[in-house]
Amino acid sequence: MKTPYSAFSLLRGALNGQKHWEPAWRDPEPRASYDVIIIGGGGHGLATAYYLAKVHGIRNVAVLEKSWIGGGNVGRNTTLVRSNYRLPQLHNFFEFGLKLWHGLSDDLNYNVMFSPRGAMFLGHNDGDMIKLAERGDAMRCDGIDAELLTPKQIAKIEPLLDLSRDARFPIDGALIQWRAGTARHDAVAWGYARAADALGVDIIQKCEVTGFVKDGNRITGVETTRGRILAGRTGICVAGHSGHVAGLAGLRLPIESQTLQALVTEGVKPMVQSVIMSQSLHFYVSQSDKGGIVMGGDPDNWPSYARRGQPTIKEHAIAQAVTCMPALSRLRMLRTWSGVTDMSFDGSPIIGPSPIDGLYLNAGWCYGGFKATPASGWTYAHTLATGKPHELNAPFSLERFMTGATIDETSVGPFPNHR
Amino acid sequence: MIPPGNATVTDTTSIIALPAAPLHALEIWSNPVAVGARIQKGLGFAPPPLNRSTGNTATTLLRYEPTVWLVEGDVSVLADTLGDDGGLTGIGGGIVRFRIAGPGWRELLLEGGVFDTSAAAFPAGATAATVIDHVGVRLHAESEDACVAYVPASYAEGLHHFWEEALPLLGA
Amino acid sequence: MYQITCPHCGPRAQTEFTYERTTDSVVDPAGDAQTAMQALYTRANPMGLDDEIWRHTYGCRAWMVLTRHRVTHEITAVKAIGPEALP
Amino acid sequence: MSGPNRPATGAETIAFTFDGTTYHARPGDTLAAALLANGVGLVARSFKYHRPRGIMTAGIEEPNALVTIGTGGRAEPNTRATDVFVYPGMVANSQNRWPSLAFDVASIFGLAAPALGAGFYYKTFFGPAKHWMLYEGFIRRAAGLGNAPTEADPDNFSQKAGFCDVLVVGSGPAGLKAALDAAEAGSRVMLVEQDAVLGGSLLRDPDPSIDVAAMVERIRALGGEVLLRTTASGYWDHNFLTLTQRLAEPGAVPEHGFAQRLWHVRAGRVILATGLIERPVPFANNDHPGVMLSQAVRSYVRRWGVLPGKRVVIATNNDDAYLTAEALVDAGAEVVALLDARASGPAAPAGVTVYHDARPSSVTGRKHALRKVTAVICGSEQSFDADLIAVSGGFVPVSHLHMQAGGKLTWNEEAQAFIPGETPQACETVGAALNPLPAPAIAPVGKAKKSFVDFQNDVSLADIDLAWQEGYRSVEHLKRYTTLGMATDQGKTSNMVALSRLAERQGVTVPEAGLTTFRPPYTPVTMGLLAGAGARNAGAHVRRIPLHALHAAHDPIWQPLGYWFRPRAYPVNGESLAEASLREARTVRTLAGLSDVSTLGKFEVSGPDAAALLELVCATTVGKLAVGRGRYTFMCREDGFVNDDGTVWRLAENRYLLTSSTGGADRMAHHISYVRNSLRLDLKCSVVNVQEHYAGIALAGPKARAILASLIGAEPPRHMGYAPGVLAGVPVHVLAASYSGERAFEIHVEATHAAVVWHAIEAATRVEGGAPYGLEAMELLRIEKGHVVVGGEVDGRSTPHDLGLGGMLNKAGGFIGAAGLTRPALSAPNRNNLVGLVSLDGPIPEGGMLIQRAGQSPQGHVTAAARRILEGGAIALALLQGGHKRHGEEMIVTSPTRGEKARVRVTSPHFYDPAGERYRD
Repeated sequence: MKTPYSAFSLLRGALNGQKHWEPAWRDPEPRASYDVIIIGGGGHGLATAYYLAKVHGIRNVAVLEKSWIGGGNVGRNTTLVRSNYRLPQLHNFFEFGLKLWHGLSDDLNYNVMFSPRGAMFLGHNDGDMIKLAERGDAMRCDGIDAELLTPKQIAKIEPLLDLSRDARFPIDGALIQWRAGTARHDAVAWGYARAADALGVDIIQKCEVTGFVKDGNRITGVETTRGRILAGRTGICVAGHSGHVAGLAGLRLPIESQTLQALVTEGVKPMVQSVIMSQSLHFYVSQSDKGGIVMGGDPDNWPSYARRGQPTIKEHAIAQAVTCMPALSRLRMLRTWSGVTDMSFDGSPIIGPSPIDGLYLNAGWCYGGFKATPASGWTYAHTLATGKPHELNAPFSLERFMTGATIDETSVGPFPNHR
Repeated sequence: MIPPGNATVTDTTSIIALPAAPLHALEIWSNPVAVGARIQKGLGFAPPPLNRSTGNTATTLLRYEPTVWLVEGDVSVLADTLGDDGGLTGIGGGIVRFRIAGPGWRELLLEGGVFDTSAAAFPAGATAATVIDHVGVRLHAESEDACVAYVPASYAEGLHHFWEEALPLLGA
Repeated sequence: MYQITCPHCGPRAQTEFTYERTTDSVVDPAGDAQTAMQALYTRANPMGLDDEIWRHTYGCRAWMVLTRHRVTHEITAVKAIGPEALP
Repeated sequence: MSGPNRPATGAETIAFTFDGTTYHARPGDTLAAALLANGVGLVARSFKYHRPRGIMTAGIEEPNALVTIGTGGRAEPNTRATDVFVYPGMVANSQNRWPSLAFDVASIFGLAAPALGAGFYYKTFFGPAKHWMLYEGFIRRAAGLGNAPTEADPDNFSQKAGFCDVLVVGSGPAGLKAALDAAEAGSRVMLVEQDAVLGGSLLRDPDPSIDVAAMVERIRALGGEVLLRTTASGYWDHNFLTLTQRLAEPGAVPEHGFAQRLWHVRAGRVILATGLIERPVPFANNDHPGVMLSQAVRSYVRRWGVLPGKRVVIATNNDDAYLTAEALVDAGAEVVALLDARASGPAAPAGVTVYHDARPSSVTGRKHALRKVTAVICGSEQSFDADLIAVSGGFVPVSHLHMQAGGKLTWNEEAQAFIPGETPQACETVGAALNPLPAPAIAPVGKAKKSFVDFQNDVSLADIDLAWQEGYRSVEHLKRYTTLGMATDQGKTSNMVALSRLAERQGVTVPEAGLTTFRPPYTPVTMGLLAGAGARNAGAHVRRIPLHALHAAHDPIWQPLGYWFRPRAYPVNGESLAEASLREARTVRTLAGLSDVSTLGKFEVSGPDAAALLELVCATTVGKLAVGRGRYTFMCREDGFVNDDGTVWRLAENRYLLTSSTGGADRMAHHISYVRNSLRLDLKCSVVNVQEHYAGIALAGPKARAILASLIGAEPPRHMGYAPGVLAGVPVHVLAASYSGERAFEIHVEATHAAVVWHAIEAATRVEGGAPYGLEAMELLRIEKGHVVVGGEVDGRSTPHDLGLGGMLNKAGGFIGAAGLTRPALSAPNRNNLVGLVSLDGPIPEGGMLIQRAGQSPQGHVTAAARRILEGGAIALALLQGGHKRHGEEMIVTSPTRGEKARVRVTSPHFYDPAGERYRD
């Protein structure tokens, strides 16, 4: 067993130069076969492996990561955690995850720094306020916390917002979810990796899947850069690269990959308390524990895997953020990066069996995957363990696009770039 | 609306809102070569190629699109030449024309822009449609000293203010 | 920020253009429903070249097919689409 | 480092303040040069352990000397003292210390350092999330360096396009030559330099054979553009670069109101002449004030005539530091020792003792000034009294832009450095960056815990070792676990030192260990600059309707709708919004009212195939209309859901006018163009967007027909009829369309002549007791009539059948969306259907949830709520599961977020004149 993390063990380390800490995860050679293979060593893949081992007792599991764990979208997002969605299939799914978030650090014995500091949507006109009340009422009726705020209440939480009546986009109010907030993204990947490794899961880095092993209409394993590995069930879990990996199995998914840019400013003393988003504008802002303002906006609306954004798209989101919070103007952007988002054609994820036996899909997270990590891991583990979807991910089947049972939160329709 | 004729002159580069003029969209949807010839006979000049402009005292054709010309001035002759191969539609009510005149007009149009307005890339007589400060505009380099910008009316006041604010920066 | 060589206007900045869809996701309104839904809801989404329909929205408003690489962003071919036009 | 370090020469000086004390600088001084000249050693406190920090470098790579410059809305926190040029009255303040810079309470964290190694926070602070937030509060207050200003930024920022054949980055000898050669060859050249003076390394090591001024004059004469204080910060696709230019120093008042300019440059070719950054040397307390980079010391001596120290030790692994020794001796300082880690080196400079196989192990100081340097020479320790140590651990070629451009790096073993290699874009590197001096690796000898690698984030060699021990072995894991290279200098002085340590622990060569990713920007960029003028209008101008000025005269309540602003109501003598809109609605029901509908989407479609095109875009028939007739219509997306609606009118044999929603206008313009110019090239027709060409005036009410007849001198068209006319001498289109449920008309007139037409209609309407009405009254009218609105009932998730429009679908099919509608779920029994709700008690909350019993999951929601206009009672439109079959059922509308509730009965959505008698004359 690994030395458990605790304040006491840290103090003990102060005396021995921290020499007693073991590696957080092993670096094993891949075995010939496993009960379950998960393709993708990001947050969702590692969480799935952990819950397979912990909840279903299935430990003969391998997570295959083409480069280093946590290097994909889990390492590139803006760390928001919330469940304030309008449609019930979505807010019930994310609420299940939010409950897991609230106990995650203790469950993993790894502080993921989940900080429920509140996440609010600003409303800039009557239309926005009605939409926010509708979203909040839908959540409250399903037992999820949501509260409307007046401009005065907003000022107490975020005094630097421009609450003047002659602002270009006046702030009429907001809908806040106090139990929502942020978490340290790297710690989520590393926490799940350490806990899964401790239960016997093999985490195999520098191992890229280059093809599938097929036996009739059944997938029996994968070809990788470190040789062939067989498996009873294989779960794709590669977020932005879903289209590419599913393509190796001959599948054409209802997904196009888009670049989502994010940025962080130089660290400053606390100035933003909660997570600020907008019902009709396209930006979101929060402040990290190191003092950097973390910001993002809409994806670049054309397909790309390059993880390199188009600068003026980001400039438009910044313009809206600076208009709403003028104090941001003289801060400096320290770094900007991009994730690859697998934009599904109704904006909701796809978690369940694929049309090919033995192959399962976890994809279509668009720009909202980080907050779903625990719920995605739990439900995908259930699906891989039982072969059938959990009640929470049953609506998110691949077939829904052909049957017409699409779940379209932003009601944009089948083209993610037609925003 | 912008009262026509008001102009601010700053070190000789000025932005003047021009009075409304008859503007039409001329589109040829069939037999383009034949219609082109009929127009040449009717007006005495052939419809200009893309991103060029041609005209006489009564009518000027400015081409921004493959199958559509912006027509400034009289359209009666044109209407007779189209037959069933094309159509004319009035669009003047939705456009405000600004003449940007003086030595700094090429530099001013780079502000908030993405299109190269240097003399080499945008010579006198040329037309070009582009986006400036998030607004779709159509430009016509009338001469070395002036350019006319066709701005959607709803954005006219906002863009006029944007250009005015940027005037002091010319040559900075 | 790509430079896209519009067939009519020459090299222009990407902010004048809009991405519409891939050529294999064009839905023929006269076709059968099954083929239409396959076109609408399945994509290759390759990590390589694909044929895409774009429009020079803030320029000559014309449509075109770009053959574009989704990792390197290289544009290897541009083909105009549109009704017959006077040169 | 006490007392002035630059002899006064009586030349002109500039007064500025640092932490309230006034000092004097010389023109051309950076804040760092001026502070060093005035003997100020302590300038800042580090991020994690609040250790005292001085000035280490002379350039943008400075990790320590960060200050806040300026006051009020112009204050810029975290500004590098080495990257701001002093101007009269400049205000500079230290950061991240309480109560003062000299005595900072938080520096006690240093004592807990043994327990606070890399990643300690992952191993503790467990318990419920609320507990973590308690600890987090302390961490956040201690973290972060400067304070953000609280006031709005008074200045504006410019964004400008730039085009050139050759863009040269860096004005050192190589950059100047490249720019001049290109200009002489007739290319259009841009030369950018981040410093305030051209010359780059020449400012430190002058070369009389290079006449910088003459070269620049020639470049400019040939039409080249030379930009100072301009950084090439981002390299994007297809040789597109973003440059950030300071038009005024941080905190200074710009003369023309613009503080900075962002260039968006498309370059034919890019030449990177970005030079080198000197590499520090790890030893114990190497972050102490008085530890500086060797070339930086040489710059302060040669460029600014400042002696950063009087008794100097030099530590190096390469020949360059010998030049610093010479410069110091020339300037009258004493070089106590030159420690060369190598077995042998160049001849000792005059008056300097050189020690070989010598490397620094630690330094100590008193009252934040350096006192003693201890070194290990041929294996044994030796100490030297010194007030400055100038170090050089080799040189790192600046390859950030080359890497952003997608370039590759090659490893130079002799210089222990990565050199820019080939690149997929038209970009090459020239000058010093290609051939750094040989500089063998030095094994550090100081205590690992105190040997700092990332100075700003307090990351030591021990932290790197701990990360390796705990399995964080990829270079990206190392960076994120230790936060190495994540500070404001982004690892410019730390990445290579850390990489060498990691490679050593992994037992591989440095190139095999790999590098982290180079991300824009090269140096941090002001957010207001990226916002540009957009900060004033959030990147979106207000869109003015044609009659804006005329409405403004009535002083209406304005309603934002996208970027438009439209009159919401015209209150008179102190009416509230509700009172005004009810009066206006009653006036329309009983007399007549006029309203501005100019922002509707409008398209004039002409040609033989006009009807064929419209029957693709619209889901109803169109071709059946006779000339002079119109109809309501709606449009579907390809997935079958309704996403817009409007009316279509046959103006002439081959000319139709289509109207659509304000919110969907731009989307519809794009969609129709896609259908006409990409999908069906065979169609012979023209589609022209006339949204802004026509102003639209709605005239509605029982007296509307008579009022219009008097105005146009003819019998107005009957309901859903069209006729051209002349009103107040202006040609108009008269469409007999009704949204309010009354007999009504839309008068469309060329926008430039709209005012005279509005005035004529308003006057005639007022004679009959009518008045203008706004959007709020329009809502009351259309809800009572049961008309759907895009963005309300038309929510992008409803089918025509859901909205009660199934009967209008074009039976021949072939319209866009027909295929999508065949999917089974779109005709499932329990879909959300449009219904009406009549309240059995108070007002119905708009957006509220429809439930059968308390505590139940919602079965629908209210899309629009209003009151009956003439009689009392609250009504609403809603989408309800299986609603078409639930008329008469009693339900509850609940809004927990507003604490409102209402009992309702489900009805048809058409409350007012379902049969349409009001339309008949």
